[in-house]
Amino acid sequence: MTWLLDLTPDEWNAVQLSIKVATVAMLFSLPPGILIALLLARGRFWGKGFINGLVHLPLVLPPVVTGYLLLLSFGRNGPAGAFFEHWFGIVFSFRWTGAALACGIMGFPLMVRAIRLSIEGVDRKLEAAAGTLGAHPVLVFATVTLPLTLPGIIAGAILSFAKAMGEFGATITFVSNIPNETQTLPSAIYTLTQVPGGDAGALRLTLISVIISMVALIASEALARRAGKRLDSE
Amino acid sequence: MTWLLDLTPDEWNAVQLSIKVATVAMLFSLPPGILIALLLARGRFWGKGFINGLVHLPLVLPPVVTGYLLLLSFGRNGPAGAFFEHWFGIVFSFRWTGAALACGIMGFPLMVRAIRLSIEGVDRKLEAAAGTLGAHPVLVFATVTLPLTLPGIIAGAILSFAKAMGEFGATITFVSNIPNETQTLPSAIYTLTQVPGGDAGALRLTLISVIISMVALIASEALARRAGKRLDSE
Amino acid sequence: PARAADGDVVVFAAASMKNALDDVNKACTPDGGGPALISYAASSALAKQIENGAPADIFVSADLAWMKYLADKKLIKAGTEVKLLGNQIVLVAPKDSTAEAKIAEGFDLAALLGEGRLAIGDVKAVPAGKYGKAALESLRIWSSVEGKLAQAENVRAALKLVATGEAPLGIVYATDAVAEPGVKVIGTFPENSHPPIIYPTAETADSKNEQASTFLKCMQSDKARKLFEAQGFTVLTPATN
Amino acid sequence: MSVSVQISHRQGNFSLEAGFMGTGRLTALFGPSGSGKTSLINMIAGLVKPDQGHIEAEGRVLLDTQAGIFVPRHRRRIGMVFQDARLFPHMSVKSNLGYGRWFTPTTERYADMNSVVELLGIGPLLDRRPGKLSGGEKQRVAIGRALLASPKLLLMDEPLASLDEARKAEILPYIERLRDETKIPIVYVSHSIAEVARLASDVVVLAQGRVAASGKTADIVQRLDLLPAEERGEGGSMLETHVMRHDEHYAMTILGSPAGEIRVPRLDAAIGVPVRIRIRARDVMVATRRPEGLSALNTLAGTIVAIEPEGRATVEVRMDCGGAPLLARITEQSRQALNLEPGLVVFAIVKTMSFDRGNTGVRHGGEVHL
Amino acid sequence: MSVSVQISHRQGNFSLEAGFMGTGRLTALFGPSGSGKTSLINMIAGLVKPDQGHIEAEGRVLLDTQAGIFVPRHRRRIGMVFQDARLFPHMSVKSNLGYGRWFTPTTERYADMNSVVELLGIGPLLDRRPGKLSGGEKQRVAIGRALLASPKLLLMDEPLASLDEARKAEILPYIERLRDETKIPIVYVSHSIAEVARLASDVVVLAQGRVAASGKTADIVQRLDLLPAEERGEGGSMLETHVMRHDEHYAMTILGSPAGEIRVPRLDAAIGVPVRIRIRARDVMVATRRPEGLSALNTLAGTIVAIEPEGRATVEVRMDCGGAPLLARITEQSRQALNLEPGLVVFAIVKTMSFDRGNTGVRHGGEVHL
Ligand SMILES: Nc1ncnc2c1ncn2[C@@H]1O[C@H](COP(=O)(O)OP(=O)(O)OP(=O)(O)O)[C@@H](O)[C@H]1O
Ligand SMILES: Nc1ncnc2c1ncn2[C@@H]1O[C@H](COP(=O)(O)OP(=O)(O)OP(=O)(O)O)[C@@H](O)[C@H]1O
Ligand SMILES: [Mg+2]
Ligand SMILES: [Mg+2]
Repeated sequence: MTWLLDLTPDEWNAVQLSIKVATVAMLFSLPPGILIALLLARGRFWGKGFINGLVHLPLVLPPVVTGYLLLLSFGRNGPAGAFFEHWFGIVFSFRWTGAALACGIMGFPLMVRAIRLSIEGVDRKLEAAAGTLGAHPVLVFATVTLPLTLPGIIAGAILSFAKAMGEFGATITFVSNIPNETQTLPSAIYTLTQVPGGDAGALRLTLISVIISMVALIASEALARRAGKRLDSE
Repeated sequence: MTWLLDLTPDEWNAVQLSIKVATVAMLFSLPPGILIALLLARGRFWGKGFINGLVHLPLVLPPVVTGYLLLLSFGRNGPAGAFFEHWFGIVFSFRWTGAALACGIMGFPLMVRAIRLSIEGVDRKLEAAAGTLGAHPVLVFATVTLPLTLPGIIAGAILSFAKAMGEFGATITFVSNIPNETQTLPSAIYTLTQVPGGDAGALRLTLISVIISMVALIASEALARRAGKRLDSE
Repeated sequence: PARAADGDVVVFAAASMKNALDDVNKACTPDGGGPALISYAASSALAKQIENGAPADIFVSADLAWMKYLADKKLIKAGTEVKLLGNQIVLVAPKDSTAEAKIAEGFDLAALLGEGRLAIGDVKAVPAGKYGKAALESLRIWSSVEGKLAQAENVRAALKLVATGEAPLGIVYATDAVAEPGVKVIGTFPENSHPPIIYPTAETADSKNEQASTFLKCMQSDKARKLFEAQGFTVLTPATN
Repeated sequence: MSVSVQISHRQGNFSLEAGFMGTGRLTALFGPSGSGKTSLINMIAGLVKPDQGHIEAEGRVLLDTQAGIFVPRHRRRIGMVFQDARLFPHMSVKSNLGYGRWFTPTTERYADMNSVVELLGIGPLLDRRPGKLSGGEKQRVAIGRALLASPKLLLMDEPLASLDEARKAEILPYIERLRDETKIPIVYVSHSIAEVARLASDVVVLAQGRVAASGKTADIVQRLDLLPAEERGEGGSMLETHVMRHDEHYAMTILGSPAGEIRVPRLDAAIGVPVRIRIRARDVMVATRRPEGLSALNTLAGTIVAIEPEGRATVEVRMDCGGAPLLARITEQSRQALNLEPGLVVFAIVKTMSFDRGNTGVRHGGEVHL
Repeated sequence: MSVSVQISHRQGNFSLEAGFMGTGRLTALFGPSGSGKTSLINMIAGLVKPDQGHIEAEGRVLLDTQAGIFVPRHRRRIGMVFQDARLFPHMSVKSNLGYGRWFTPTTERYADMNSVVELLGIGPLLDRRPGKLSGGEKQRVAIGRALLASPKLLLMDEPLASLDEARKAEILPYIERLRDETKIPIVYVSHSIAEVARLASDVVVLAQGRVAASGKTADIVQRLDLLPAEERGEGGSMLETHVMRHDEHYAMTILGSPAGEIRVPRLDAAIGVPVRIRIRARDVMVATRRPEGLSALNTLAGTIVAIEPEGRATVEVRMDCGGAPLLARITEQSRQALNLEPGLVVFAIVKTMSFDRGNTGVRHGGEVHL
């Protein structure tokens, strides 16, 4: 095990950064992910197809293209970038926040799909029952739909996290590969594969990344099992 | 529109190849995808966690790493490659089949998750009912579980297809970028983004790729709606 | 505002230079302007990032084209561009290969390949691929192997194709071939068969960091020269002090 | 204390054109499978928006398609017991029960968790998930959940169908108390004449989406022709009586009625309390002379008003006993043997045992403490 | 023609320790909500594997935990009607009905689609999806689905609970024919004594997971103490009779029994066919002299065997009428008034109208053509 954990400070930073980026990407995409999934599952409005397409875009586009589009729109000179900096004081360009944004967006279609599938599986008769008991639609959603969607939310979250642990094309294109700020594990791995003799190092970092993801995966499965057990045989 | 469709023969080939690769990747991952999803959703066996981890691996690993692993195992000298060539006469290395394999594997976790979520949502009481009516478990699966899982299968298929339309890292690493054989749209787009001044061409191909995916997406939504309508208000 | 860590010099460098540049960075610390923060990625990505306001002080490109791309947009500090390093391209084969070749005009590369493919960086996008194509053209064998290429995303991937035996031959940088135990060099392309392989470097126009020029200088120093040469590069700048 | 419904709606091949005014406290919807009972109740609850219609409960307009009024379901303050229980699978029984309370203003809560739980016998189930309950247990929890929302209108869709008689007998009095002591109107779907006769003040008979008959329970229950053939034995007359005295020795209660005194098993009701009794037509014998040496205790003198043949074997004898209508169902053979004709003075004989709990409904009054 | 079950199983806090031998054609499982009826039936169907037990049907061992035998559900050839209908939501009603046929060898199919559809009145629903059916419609389709699998053992879990009386009355004879003409044993869960008495050859009374009583229906139905208080009026005696002749003029059938002749509404059965009748205890009057001028047609002479008090108000009078046991439920007051004592010769009086369709069960014979 020592060889596995015998990391340079930069590598350590990359590990920590990756966990941070993946966690933030996952957490921050959850609320919009749930919202969009709900819209797509239940909504009937003009432009639904467009939103659906937009959500899937990061899946379809080569990551480099996504990264480049992010650079153009969320970069220092991009309109979205200026907007966020002005109104929220959030800067994405060449910051770890940008890496999180890129990872979140790359994992977004996966998350939305999982949650949407789960929402579509919820028995609307239960929602009707909650409505007759006096719960406002928003509360019906929070107390009935959402808990019953939990398996999908957990699946979506873990997909988003795992994707973030592996995402590299969009990230490196958008926020580059600056140690300690935007150099996530996959970026570090990429760099190592680009130089002679880097394979062992790349392998080591890959293993670390896999281990982190597997721990997250196992945790998510346990969570989902608990959520599922509660519905058992109903 | 003319500028959009005014493609060089190589680009046309890339478009056709991409559709072929994505379709084959999707179709061929469906049976194992359904099987693995079933195992993960229902099975209780030793090593389930391992299989689950394995399925998620392509999501976690940087695509380059996945491509490299494919090269090692399914390449001309890899054990799996030799096996397939010997027993089935299928060669992956530098063939479009290899591109399809890479795309299928990259999309596999997405497909499995969607199908698994849907399987977990199926009311097992219905399966019990089918069993009492004399249906063998395999037939119960085919006549009850599978149809009820349709929304998930459609979602999984479209995710796999879309992913294949955008996948490039693992493909190019595994089977290179041979025009007319393994140069899919994303590979072509990538090449263009690497040349100063190639942006316009990249944009054009990206648009084509997006259009193809959106058509597939819309078709899948329509299919899913039909499948869903049949269960309406139950 | 997006400057990384307080006042460190930020270098955007082609990924293939990581080994050498990491060593140089150490050597240039503390009195050579280091330690610099070095972001390694594809030259294309780095150039576009600089175009979009990346906080880079120094750009090290793997070819002249992306440097020119920035220079044309006035994003390079005038007069700071230096042609720093040079390299060679070689023909490699898997280490247990029996293939032999004498690289000269018209040599029968196609026959050497047989049914196999020639691994090479993308001939339109990857610098090593572009040089390789130029060399094959000037040796008048391009047309005979054009259909037998396996173009890779980058030169490292091409090398891997050869190392795993997937491709019987490949064209890669000498620097890469040296360190890969899975391949052996069976010939070097003559210098005059392709445009000179040059890694240019320059300060960006937006750089405000005074240490940047110090670091740039340090990259051209003797101690740096040794480190670059140890990785197989040829240093193009004249020796200083 | 009123519900008024007027609906016109199509779903698939089924068209529902129904309306009724429930001016009493409990309106029963009665009708064969597929006649539109659940559909109607869903519209009252706001789960289905009818093509056209007007629904009013207790003076509140819940729906008026012409005026464009549609009060959303969560503001209707309705307690609905679904035909399928529809418990929340992710909550414990306890949370299911408490769900509606969250949305009820504290001042308007009248249902108490403990007494409802005790009444329904679901105390041991509180920590369970609905998935692990038996069919009847689920239904009981569903009833509790609706009650505990302290609704202003209670809709019950065959709430007792999956319960055994003992359980039914326990819950029925509770529904009676709800009906009488709280002032919530109840709309109650049932297949059982016995339940309807006991509970309902008004009955609406549905058939194929249309109202076949509606009115006061006593009137409807007498009209045996409205009932399906198999249920006619269950039909009969309703007598409004009051408690005259109790006979503690024999554990009986003597009810006063226009037809005379009627002895029933001891009721738990004070002197003077109104009691409604149902006398099934098939439980009534007719005699031309006052019988002797017979175990039946209730003999009511009356005059035959009408005799209606019903099939070849059976006739219905309508009597007037001191102003109260009474219905007997006897064989044609007996009619001929006894020479029964309208105008004849006869004795109606009813066993005390016919008045089991299912057939006596005590009318409660005053404020309720559930 | 037999089912034998011996089970020991725990689920949560509930332990089921039950066993019975159903040697007759239809075994009824009777018991309050939560007593374990569904659990037991699930084990017979192979849906739940009990901790320990042995189940045999028609000589086939379906389960023997000791011998390690567990026949999987799909090889048990069982038709199960679930308490919740469990229709396949993705199939039309027609496909639901036809589902089991696929898995039945052609030679063993005895149920015919058309006649089942007609019987259940689901013809107009065939192209619908289950999601768009009413509660009762769903249940009818579920019954049809189980029948059409041509099972060798039919398990029915409260199949008629959500049906109206008219529908019930239509389906009950069909179940009788199934019971008598096909040789499939039936296990039938019900809350209704009337259903049980009419259909069952054997009754198993469950209470809290234990068998409280089991035996021939006639024996169990007489033991009023086994019934919940509210159901005792429904209890009574079962008489095995046969058709003696028909009285076409009055549309009656005269049944011969050890107790004497009994007149019931015209039955559709040939002379000599055995008919089982249930005489509810509360429908029987006792007289000390043969009554005259009374509409009741059936007067059976007998001797009082025993008088059992039941509460303070009520007594049960057990009579022997020519060898046939007869049970009457009368008030203590009447008993004292008439001086009833064991040994006294009395007349039991039963109205013909008490024998409605719910209380007469014709025993069919021969081969069935459904
Ligand atoms: N999965 C389970 N885990 C624990 N307890 C259970 C489970 N399923 C049922 N029970 C309990 O077992 C008992 C018997 O349930 P069962 O469904 O057999 O009752 P039942 O006799 O069919 O009742 P009903 O007439 O209400 O349908 C009930 O008390 C129920 O709460
Ligand atoms: N969503 C729907 N689309 C089309 N027809 C429907 C739909 N829901 C119900 N129906 C039909 O409307 C009719 C009335 O249904 P409803 O559920 O109101 O009956 P019900 O009186 O409650 O019957 P039950 O006593 O069987 O529950 C039925 O014939 C049913 O098939
Ligand atoms: Mg209904
Ligand atoms: Mg049950």
